[in-house]
Amino acid sequence: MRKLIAGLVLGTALATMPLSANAETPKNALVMAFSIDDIITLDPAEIFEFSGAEYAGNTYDRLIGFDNKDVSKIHGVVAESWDVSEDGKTFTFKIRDGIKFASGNPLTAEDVAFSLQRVILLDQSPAFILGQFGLTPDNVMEKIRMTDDMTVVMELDQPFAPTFVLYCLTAGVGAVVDKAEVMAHEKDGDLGHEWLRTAYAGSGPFALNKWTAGESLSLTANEEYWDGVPEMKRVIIRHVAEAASQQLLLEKGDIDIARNLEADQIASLQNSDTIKFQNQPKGGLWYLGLSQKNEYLSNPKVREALKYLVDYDGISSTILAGRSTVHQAFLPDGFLGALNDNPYTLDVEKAKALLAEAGLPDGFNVSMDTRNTTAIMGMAQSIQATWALAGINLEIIPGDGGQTLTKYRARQHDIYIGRWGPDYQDPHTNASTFAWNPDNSDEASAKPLAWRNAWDAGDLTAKTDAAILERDTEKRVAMYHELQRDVMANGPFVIMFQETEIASLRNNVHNLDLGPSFDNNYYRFVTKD
Amino acid sequence: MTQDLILSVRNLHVGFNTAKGAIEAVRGVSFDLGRERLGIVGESGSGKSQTGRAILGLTAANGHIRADRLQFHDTDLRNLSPRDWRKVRGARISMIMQDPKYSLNPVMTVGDQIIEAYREHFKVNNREAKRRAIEMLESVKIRDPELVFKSYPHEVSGGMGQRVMIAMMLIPEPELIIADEPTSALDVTVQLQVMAILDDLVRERGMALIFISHDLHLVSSFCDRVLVMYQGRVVEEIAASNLDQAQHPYTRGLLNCLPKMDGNHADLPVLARDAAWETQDLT
Amino acid sequence: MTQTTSRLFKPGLRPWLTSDTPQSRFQARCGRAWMGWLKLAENRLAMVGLGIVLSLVLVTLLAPVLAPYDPLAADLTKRIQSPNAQHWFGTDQLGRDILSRVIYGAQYTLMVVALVVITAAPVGLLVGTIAGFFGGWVDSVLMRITDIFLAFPKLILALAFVAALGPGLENAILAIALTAWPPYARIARAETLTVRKSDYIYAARLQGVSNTGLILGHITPMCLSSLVVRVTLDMAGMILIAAGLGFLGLGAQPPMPEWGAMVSEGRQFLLEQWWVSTVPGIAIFIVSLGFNLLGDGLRDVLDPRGGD
Amino acid sequence: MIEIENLNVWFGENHVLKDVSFDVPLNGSFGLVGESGSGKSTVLRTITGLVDDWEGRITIADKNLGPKRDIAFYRDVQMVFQDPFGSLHPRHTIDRILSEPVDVHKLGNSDARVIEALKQVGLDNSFRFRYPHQLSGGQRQRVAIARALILKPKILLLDEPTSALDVSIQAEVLNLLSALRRDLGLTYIMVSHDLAVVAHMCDDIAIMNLGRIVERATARQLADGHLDHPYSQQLFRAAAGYDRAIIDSFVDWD
Amino acid sequence: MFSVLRSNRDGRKRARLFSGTGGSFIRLVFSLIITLFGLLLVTFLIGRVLPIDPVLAAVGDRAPQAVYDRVREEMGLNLPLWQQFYIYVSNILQGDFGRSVLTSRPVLDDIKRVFPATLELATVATIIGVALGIPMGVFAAVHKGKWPDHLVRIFGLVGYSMPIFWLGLMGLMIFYMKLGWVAGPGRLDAFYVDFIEPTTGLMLIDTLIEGDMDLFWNAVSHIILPASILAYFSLAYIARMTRSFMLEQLGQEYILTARVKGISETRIIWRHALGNVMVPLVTVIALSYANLLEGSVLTEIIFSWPGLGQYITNSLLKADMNAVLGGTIVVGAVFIGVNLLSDVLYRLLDPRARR
Repeated sequence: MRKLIAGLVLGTALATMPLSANAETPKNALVMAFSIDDIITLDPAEIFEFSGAEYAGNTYDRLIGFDNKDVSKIHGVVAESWDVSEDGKTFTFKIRDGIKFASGNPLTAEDVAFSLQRVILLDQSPAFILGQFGLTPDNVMEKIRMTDDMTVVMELDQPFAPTFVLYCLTAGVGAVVDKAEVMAHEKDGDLGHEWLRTAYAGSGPFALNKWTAGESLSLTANEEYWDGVPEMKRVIIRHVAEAASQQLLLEKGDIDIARNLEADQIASLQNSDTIKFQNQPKGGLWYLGLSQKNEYLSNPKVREALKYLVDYDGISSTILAGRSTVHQAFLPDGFLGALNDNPYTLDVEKAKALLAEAGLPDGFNVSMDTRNTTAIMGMAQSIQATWALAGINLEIIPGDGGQTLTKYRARQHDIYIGRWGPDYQDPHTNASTFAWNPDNSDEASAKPLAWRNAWDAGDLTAKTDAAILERDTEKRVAMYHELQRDVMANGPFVIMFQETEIASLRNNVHNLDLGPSFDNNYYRFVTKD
Repeated sequence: MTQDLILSVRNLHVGFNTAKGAIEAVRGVSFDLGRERLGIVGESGSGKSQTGRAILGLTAANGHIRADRLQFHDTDLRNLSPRDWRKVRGARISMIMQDPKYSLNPVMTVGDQIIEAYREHFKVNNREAKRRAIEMLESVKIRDPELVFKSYPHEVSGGMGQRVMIAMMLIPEPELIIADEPTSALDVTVQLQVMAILDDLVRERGMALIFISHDLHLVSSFCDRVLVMYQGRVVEEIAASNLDQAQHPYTRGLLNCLPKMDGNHADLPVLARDAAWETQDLT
Repeated sequence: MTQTTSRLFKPGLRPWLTSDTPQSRFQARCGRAWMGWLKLAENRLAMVGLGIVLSLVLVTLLAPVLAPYDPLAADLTKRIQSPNAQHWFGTDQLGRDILSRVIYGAQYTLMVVALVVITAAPVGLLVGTIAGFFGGWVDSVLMRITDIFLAFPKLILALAFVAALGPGLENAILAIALTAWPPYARIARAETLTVRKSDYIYAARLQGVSNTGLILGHITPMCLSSLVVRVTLDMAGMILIAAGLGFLGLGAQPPMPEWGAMVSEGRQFLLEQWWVSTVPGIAIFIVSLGFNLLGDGLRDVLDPRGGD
Repeated sequence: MIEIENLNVWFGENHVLKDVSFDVPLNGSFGLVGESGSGKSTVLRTITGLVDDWEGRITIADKNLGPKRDIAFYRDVQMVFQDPFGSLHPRHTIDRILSEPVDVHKLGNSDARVIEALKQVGLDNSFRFRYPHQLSGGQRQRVAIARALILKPKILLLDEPTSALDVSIQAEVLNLLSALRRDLGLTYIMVSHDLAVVAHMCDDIAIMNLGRIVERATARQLADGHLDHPYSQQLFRAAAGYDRAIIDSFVDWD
Repeated sequence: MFSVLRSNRDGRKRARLFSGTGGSFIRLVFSLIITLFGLLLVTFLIGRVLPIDPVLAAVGDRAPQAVYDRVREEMGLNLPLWQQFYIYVSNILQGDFGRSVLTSRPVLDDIKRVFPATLELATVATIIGVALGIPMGVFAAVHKGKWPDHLVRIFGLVGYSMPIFWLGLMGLMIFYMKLGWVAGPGRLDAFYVDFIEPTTGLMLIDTLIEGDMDLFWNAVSHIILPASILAYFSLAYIARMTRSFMLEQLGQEYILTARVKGISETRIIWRHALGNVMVPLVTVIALSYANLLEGSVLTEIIFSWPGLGQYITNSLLKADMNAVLGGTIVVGAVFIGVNLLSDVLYRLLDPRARR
């Protein structure tokens, strides 16, 4: 009994005592709340997830980079310079001297060649980015080779536009891994893949300290980084799933940056004197995919009507406030050839007229697979409400990401509301999915978004293929403009918004470098007062 | 027999508030008790147990006691504080309950329960208390007191349990023992053995005893004096030896309706109840 | 007028109900119910609970009359307004009136409760009484199955079920029922075990009553009271699990104004625009409280032992 | 009418009945006396088929009993239990309790039969729709007897039918049972711990101890105290009431 | 007339085989195995009917078809169902729970990491729940029908009736944000996350092992709020059950005996009655503990508590079936283990249940 009372007293004491220490993160460490439970691997040859890519972007050096402020400015990173052969099929890279891996090994052409070959040989999800150049596991050892300690040569099967090739090398597959370190952990000829999934062998501004899946990721600064040592000696990324929890942590000062605040939370913090925001338009597009297997949606008039039935401005200024801009073409702003005119606005009368033309004056019933996140649900419900004005009865089928996506990929949806993020910085990445569908049968081997929505893209497929071979940039831009206009008018996509990332920062945090894609958000320049 | 008066009860009423209205379980019971064995007999619902409990102030929470006089030696048992009650209970008045299966705490050893009863009233150390407890177990004729001391209630038989109960209730040497149907859960031979033990101990220590039972036969053969209760009232008071001369038709009826071992299979005389018994005063 | 009716009512019905010598089966049953009601009516908290539950039914029935707005009418220009004269409980993220949504949401809450009760309770009762009555291998098999479901993480089982059938209120209800029956089976079995050996079951068996007759006519009524009590107490839990599934996005589908989903949708505004999430939260709380109070009162009436 | 030969019963490891044999003639009344644990109730439970693990021979009305009792068996043999509080279903009205056996055996005309059975045990029609808790102990035991009688059985097994009742009520119930046997020509086996009750009710008596019948006696022999076995003698002496002198001679029999 | 002697001796022998202590142990183990196997089978089947593509979880949305097909084959999903189950069970028997798709690690390692978090939270919550629930239940029972009873009842019912996510967020807002009494989401301040090398995985113990009192208090201040909120639920349940058990015990004869002995009411309540109440209460506490050990998904999400509940839920939603199966087996085993433990405790507390 006495113990019980003691326990009681202790319990009450604990419950009422101010236990939390003064919340203030150390000056030389960056603490960030971020939804990182999508990371399933740390091997740059396999990483294809948003936060995984951000990790790789900060810990590995890539062959080529671009300026976050102006994507058209491409520069070398590991490659000091490059040459393109006359016929446009051979690229020769000169490797930068003086880069060191975290292991202490110097970075050489051997590592670069190995890294690129490894991507093809492992054949994981992102391998296709290099595979587009005709590289296969069978030929890659001869197509990519080092000619001397500091030179790597890459041979392509067609004379692709150089910008296309270089942009592809700015992606995660262009990351250079430490061959000696990786091969030391090779098992059963897996090129160290099994090991690297949870380990690190890079030369970037930060090195991996520890990854606890679904929990935290911590990095330490590379004190010998060739391009300037980061001021933050440690970066700690904590997985915080609940946005409200992120907000609390940020307001309280337990973290420096919150990455996943929702629009309304941001709105409510606009007047805060301790928190500021940093916006960066991203390549992600919010769109509706309209399955052409659906009898109503396959009607071009209906598709057009639906494009007039979204409250673009309303959603973007409320539900997605600050987190998006209206954008209706399949190339996001900032991409080569991106089209920025947005012809569609909410116009119920026009939509009704189009529906009447389509023989559906009273509307119809249709369902939409909807991922159950706040933003998507909000958009879906707004769309549901505006479509109802034209008599279209939209049933929202909510589901988890995995679920809705499974259905989408199996072409079992009517409408899918989703986000598409480009894989690399070249326009082909989106053209090849929105405007390209070589085989519209259920058994097709290539399954771009056009295929998922059962849309026969017709001659757009050929036009897309032609665009990557056009070496004249201006002509190439014109080709993409045409593709975008065509898809905008006829495609089975209601492209609505371009994503803007908003990071919420404590006032004393500066110089977070957010890039146009999820793999170029850099921590290396961050400073704190 | 009533040379020195121990307990005096006058016009005792015990009532209960229940969902179905107020019930009077005891209605004006009066008696005096000396160093003797007094039997209270009655059928179920006659108020005999409630009379016993009222003396110990153990009437249930929804009940209330009223009496002109409820005097135990110099202590007025009406309106005692809980503190004062604790000095009376166990130490001066004690009670033996019906079924040891339910009236002993199942999760405490027999020894602990006896020691607890002793140490509540005597400031002695544990070893001394244990010695006394073992002694007491011996005196209720338990053959292996050490073993029983360490046993839990479910490990001893009904007869043994009731002996434990007696030991526990007698160890603080109270002056008055109330035995409420102490043997009705036991087989007949065991029942008599337990009563013999109680009898011996009470005699040796000069204690007074109130023996409450439904068994007129048993009570009359055991006690000195008998109160017969009916519907909350005492209808007859009689010396046990004179039971066969009982006057009240109720008492006589009770005696008559018992089956006898006379080989006679004829119908038993049935008690014919008279409404007047419920109000008539004891003459 | 009320006076006359009550005067007519009182001398006529009360003695009939409280009669110690009822003249028909119907009267006996009514009398029994009346006594139970009197006992329940004494418990003021239970009456509060009953009042809440009845209000829930009433609100469900009268939703179209009571609700000031269309619960589905979104208007982005009016989003997240704090409580005001036009919108007593404010508006949500799509500018819908929260009061109207809460009123319309009552029916889903009632539906959750009713459907779970009519699915889980009979299943648990049947499994438990059969297992307890027959014992032996029947008991072993049924109790192993019960154990498997009990040992399953409840929310996981519900989640898996909802994930398999697709999200939606009906499936969420089924999933809850699926996780709710094992405890009932346990209770019914325990009750059956104590009842099974009793003399009146033995007596009925000696009358030649069949096993089915024993289970349905003799054992089940004895299990019913503890089950009713437990079910009533569980209702709050069911509403909360349904809300929890709603929170995970697997319960009711938008724009259905289910309370759990509403709390869930509004939680991102909880820190600043508290009412969006709190109003349906309070509604859940009040109804759960109502069922709990009623269950507590019923326990006192039906289950004098008070234990579980 | 009833013949029992070398009945042995086991409860798991416990051998609770050892070679019990007796017989009861038609319209006879047989008493089994013993203290708790003597096995007297087990005899009745075995006859009614509640005990699985037994061997020996039980013959009722010239029919050998097998492992299972069929429904017809219960038309012939009925039982009255010790505790009238426990043997009536607390949630059933008297009407339901009495009409159920009529319905089960499809005898029909249940209303008349219920009224008749109530009348037989001296209860009027006003009891019909009450619940057991609204009845006194004696009234309940009458209902229990009425339930046993409603199938018009030939044999009634009585398991301490009055030990939970006050003596005045006991007398009424015993009288009722005697009258019923007389009027309906029933055969009784009665189990009791009370020597006087058995002596009053039965013609033949067996005294049981630790699963065995230690002595057989007639009611006359019992009345005269003609008992041979020391256990029965002790039981007989104990029944005479409290006598301090005799008690010390008691021996423990377990 | 022929007479048949009935003999049932064989049946008796059979009965004896299972009646001993050994028999009941064998039966217990057997039923445990059956239960676990059933759990496995049900989980496995759920995994197969789930309309989520497990391959997708591994390769991501944008993987080319060829990669998708290869991974599908690697995962053994092209085999017939029974074969997949057979492979899975035989792997488990060899202690191999497979690899989680989501974390690229062996499931067993993941569980070793997430289970202690849940264990710690559930244990602290149960301790709080018991420490407050029992006295409250006793208090209510002793004052049955009076205001303390109503107060405890209402307090308990409020706990029963509150959506936990709402309570959790509100708790954070008030105690963390506004009052600053406790620390926020997570098991430690974010900055400390990799300061502690998990030895036991229990933060409160690991920090003590490291001897870092600052970190220990940090861990305490993190666990206290989620544990209290979970505790509120078990507290409500425990208080309620304590009350009704207590009322039952207070009506028993032995309480009267104790009063007759002149024992103080305090001792009667806390020693005599509570001693008996603890017997059935152990089962109640064990059950609520077992339920907490399943991992409270919602609490874990709101408090960013990397526990088992969240792990299994996430795995399930991403069709990471190895992880779900492994987690379910652990939960099932824990559930069964806690029940066994309560059985043992029951025997310890109730002399009648001892042999």
